[in-house]
Amino acid sequence: MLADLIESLAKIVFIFTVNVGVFAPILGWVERKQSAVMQDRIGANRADILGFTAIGLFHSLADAVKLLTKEDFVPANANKFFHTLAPFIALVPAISAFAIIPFGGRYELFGREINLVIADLDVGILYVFALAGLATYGTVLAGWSSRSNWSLLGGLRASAQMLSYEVAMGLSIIGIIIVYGSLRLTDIGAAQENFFRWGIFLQPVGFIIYMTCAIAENKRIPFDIPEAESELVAGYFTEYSGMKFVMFWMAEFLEMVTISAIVTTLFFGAWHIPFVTDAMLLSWFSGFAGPNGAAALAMAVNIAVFFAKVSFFIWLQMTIRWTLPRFRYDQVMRMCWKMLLPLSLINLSITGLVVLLL
Amino acid sequence: MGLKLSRWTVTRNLMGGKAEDAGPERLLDGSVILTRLEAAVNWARKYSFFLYPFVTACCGMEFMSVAGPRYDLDRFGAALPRFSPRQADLLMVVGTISHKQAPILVKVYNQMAEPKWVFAFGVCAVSGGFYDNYSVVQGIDTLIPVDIYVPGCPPRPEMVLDGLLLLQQKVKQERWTDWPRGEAPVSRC
Amino acid sequence: MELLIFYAFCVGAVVSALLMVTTKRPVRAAMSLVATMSFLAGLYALLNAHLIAVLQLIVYAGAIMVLFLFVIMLLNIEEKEGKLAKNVFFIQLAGTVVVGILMVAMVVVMNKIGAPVAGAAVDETFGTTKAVGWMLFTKYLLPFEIASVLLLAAIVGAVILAKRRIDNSKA
Amino acid sequence: MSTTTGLGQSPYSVQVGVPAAVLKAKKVRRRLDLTLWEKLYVAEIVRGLVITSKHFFINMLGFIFPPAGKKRKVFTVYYPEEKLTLPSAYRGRPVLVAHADGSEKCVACGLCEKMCPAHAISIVAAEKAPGERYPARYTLDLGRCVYCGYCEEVCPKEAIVMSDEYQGLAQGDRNLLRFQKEQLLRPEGKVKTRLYFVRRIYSKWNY
Repeated sequence: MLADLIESLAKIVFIFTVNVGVFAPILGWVERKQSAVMQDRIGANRADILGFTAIGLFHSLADAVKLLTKEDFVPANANKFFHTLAPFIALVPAISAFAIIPFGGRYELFGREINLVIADLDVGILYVFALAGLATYGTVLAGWSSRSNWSLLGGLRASAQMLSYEVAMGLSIIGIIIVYGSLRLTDIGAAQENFFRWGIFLQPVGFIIYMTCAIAENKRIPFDIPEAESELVAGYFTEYSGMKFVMFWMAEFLEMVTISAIVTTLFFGAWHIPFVTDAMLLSWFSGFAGPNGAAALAMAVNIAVFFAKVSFFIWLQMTIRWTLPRFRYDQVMRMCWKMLLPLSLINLSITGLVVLLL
Repeated sequence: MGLKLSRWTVTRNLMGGKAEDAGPERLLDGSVILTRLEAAVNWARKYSFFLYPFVTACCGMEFMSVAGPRYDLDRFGAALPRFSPRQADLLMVVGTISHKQAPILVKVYNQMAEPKWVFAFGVCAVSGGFYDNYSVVQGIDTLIPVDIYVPGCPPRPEMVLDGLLLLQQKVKQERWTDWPRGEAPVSRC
Repeated sequence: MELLIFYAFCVGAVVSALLMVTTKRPVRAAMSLVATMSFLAGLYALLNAHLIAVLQLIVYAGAIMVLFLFVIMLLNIEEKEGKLAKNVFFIQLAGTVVVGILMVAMVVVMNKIGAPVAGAAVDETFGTTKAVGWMLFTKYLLPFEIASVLLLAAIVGAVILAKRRIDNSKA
Repeated sequence: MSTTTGLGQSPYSVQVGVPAAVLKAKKVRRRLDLTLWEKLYVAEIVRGLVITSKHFFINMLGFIFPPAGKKRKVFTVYYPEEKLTLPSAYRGRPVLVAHADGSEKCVACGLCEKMCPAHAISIVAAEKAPGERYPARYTLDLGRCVYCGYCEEVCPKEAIVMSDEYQGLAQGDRNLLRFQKEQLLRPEGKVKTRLYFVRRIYSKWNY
């Protein structure tokens, strides 16, 4: 009992540190620096501590400190309770969605079977969709409670967009679920041990639809109409300043990490290295590290591989964000209901047929 | 604590009220901890300006060139334009401000959250430039407090960067007792 | 531990449901309903019915309530005093009578059916997605399809209502 | 109908004298019909992503292994450390030209003051000796100056020219932008190239 508690606590602390402590602040820097490098410029590099600039990494720190000490503003006519609540509602699902994502395999360590996932739920991926549905409230409430026309329009657009894309996103995933026959993400991860059984080879269309829908769900740039700067000042968080504004930002970054993790788990072999199975890793390491050391090393390799893949997809999302221009609102809606939804339905039925026939 | 800013009530938590009733901070002015903290916060503020580009005229082109890859405003940490005044720190007034536009500018200034700075970009914003006539505001400092004046019609990107460096120097030496700066001196125009 | 969580969820569900009924502001009522749904989802999860819990969150809290909020926000419904405020006493009386009758009926029905067996044995697969899906597509296929036909009718009706255009030629 | 434009014709009625074939503009297809491949959109997005990521990787390589001797791909000017030399045609802030002994060339005729569209110049004239005028005070409000160069063009004594100076002009106080004669004076050697340039371009118009 106690050991279970310690194990799950350790996993929660690990994921929380990686997400909130490492990814959230660094992604702010990555976004700036990557856009700079892509646009043939230098990017932030002046902030220094004792003459040490760390390639502009301290600019993230400067931003954080500045926003913490910035005036926290609530408009006079706003609904104060919901105005304060909204950023939290936006942030919490983004953090807690990581609970079901496996970042490594199942290993025997000191006689305990350790499964590198916080909660190995039977409903698996559906949990992420549930949380994505709840994340809508953050934006909707933020838009409504500010009592500003820009915010309200942003909130309405956000809710419409997120609801619509949730449908196509859900349907795009079902193909993968049919193929692997499980909703449990650990099962799906374990099934991709063989390189040629990776989700991207079995469900390429599903991957494209999921990626599109996930970026739309995250409201990042080709789909950032809820916060379209040229139309709606800053959309649903127009009236937010200081730390609350940063919480929306952080939620966006964390959701990006979650999307990358899900894509990695479902389509790109989770924690597996191509052509290397977990058993092979164990047998290699047990040659010099003993059974426990081998398990620990294999775990470390798994985690490293998983986060390397996650980093790649974060890079990909950043590249998409700094390459494509924004869609119009009607284009976004048309794309969802007239392209992605039928496409995912076709994909789903073809997958079902093939699985049935084989 | 609330301070009435035209129609918005502003809550202040960290800034500690108006400048005149900041007694304890004045007493502790020389204290080590407060100065160190102040220095750290000022360091952060100086490298993290979120701009509000209030672009009304041809200087906007030069503003784009400053922000673009050639001169790259992002090097100084001032690259993120926020089009909501709540989130912006630095109000860049770029271009001619006519009397019709003056109330809008004042409103935007008043809507900005503390701490805030104002940057007069180009001759028209500094003094009205050669629009010495009935319709143009003769310098935005007749409406709102301005921190940095950058002359030029339009200014070279280097001049703007000079101004930004000067503003960084100014922010570095600021005291918490300088804040909040509050309402624009002209609230109706 | 589980009991504690159960009671916390129960209290939360009841309180937020009461809040939903008593508050006069539409958005607050909607958000209270969302909270109720979430607490109910928690209760389902405690009952080992993970799929139902998640579906509760996705469908009710995630989709339907967002649409409610959407409508409330679009129409910008203000807080209003009810028109029926004059006849409050009679309404309260009527409400009490109706609730009383319902309670009595419920007690009668429950006596007839018999209380659920405490601690009924459930096997491993109870409440899993596979088990629920199997039941849904074999034993309960007909009710499932009938429900879907009902939804289809609702969708068609919605489309017809939304499609209605003002025809100038007839007017 | 003649085939050439005559000198007497207005430049706006050029169409009269030009054959119709010359004027025929290339037809711009505003509504491009996308091919099916382009309509699929995914391939085109990938093409765009390839372009941007090509820049990304080339620049990253350039950062990690700076190419020796070659010009760097990233063409950002590191301003406070790295400064551009501007061509002599560039109109920086106006300066007064000084004689070798440090006295100004300006004779306070007031032409620049009259000419200045922004009313940036104000001169208080005085006499050194009978008949020999000089500006007792020469104020140039850089907060108004629009760098048009009319003062330089109109000056009969080559006493005011546009220099290549652009640094240190940003100020925290508008009054500091009001430059006095002492701040404006520059020795003739410093603005020599600009003086030659001015003579060359204005001589073309036979002033």
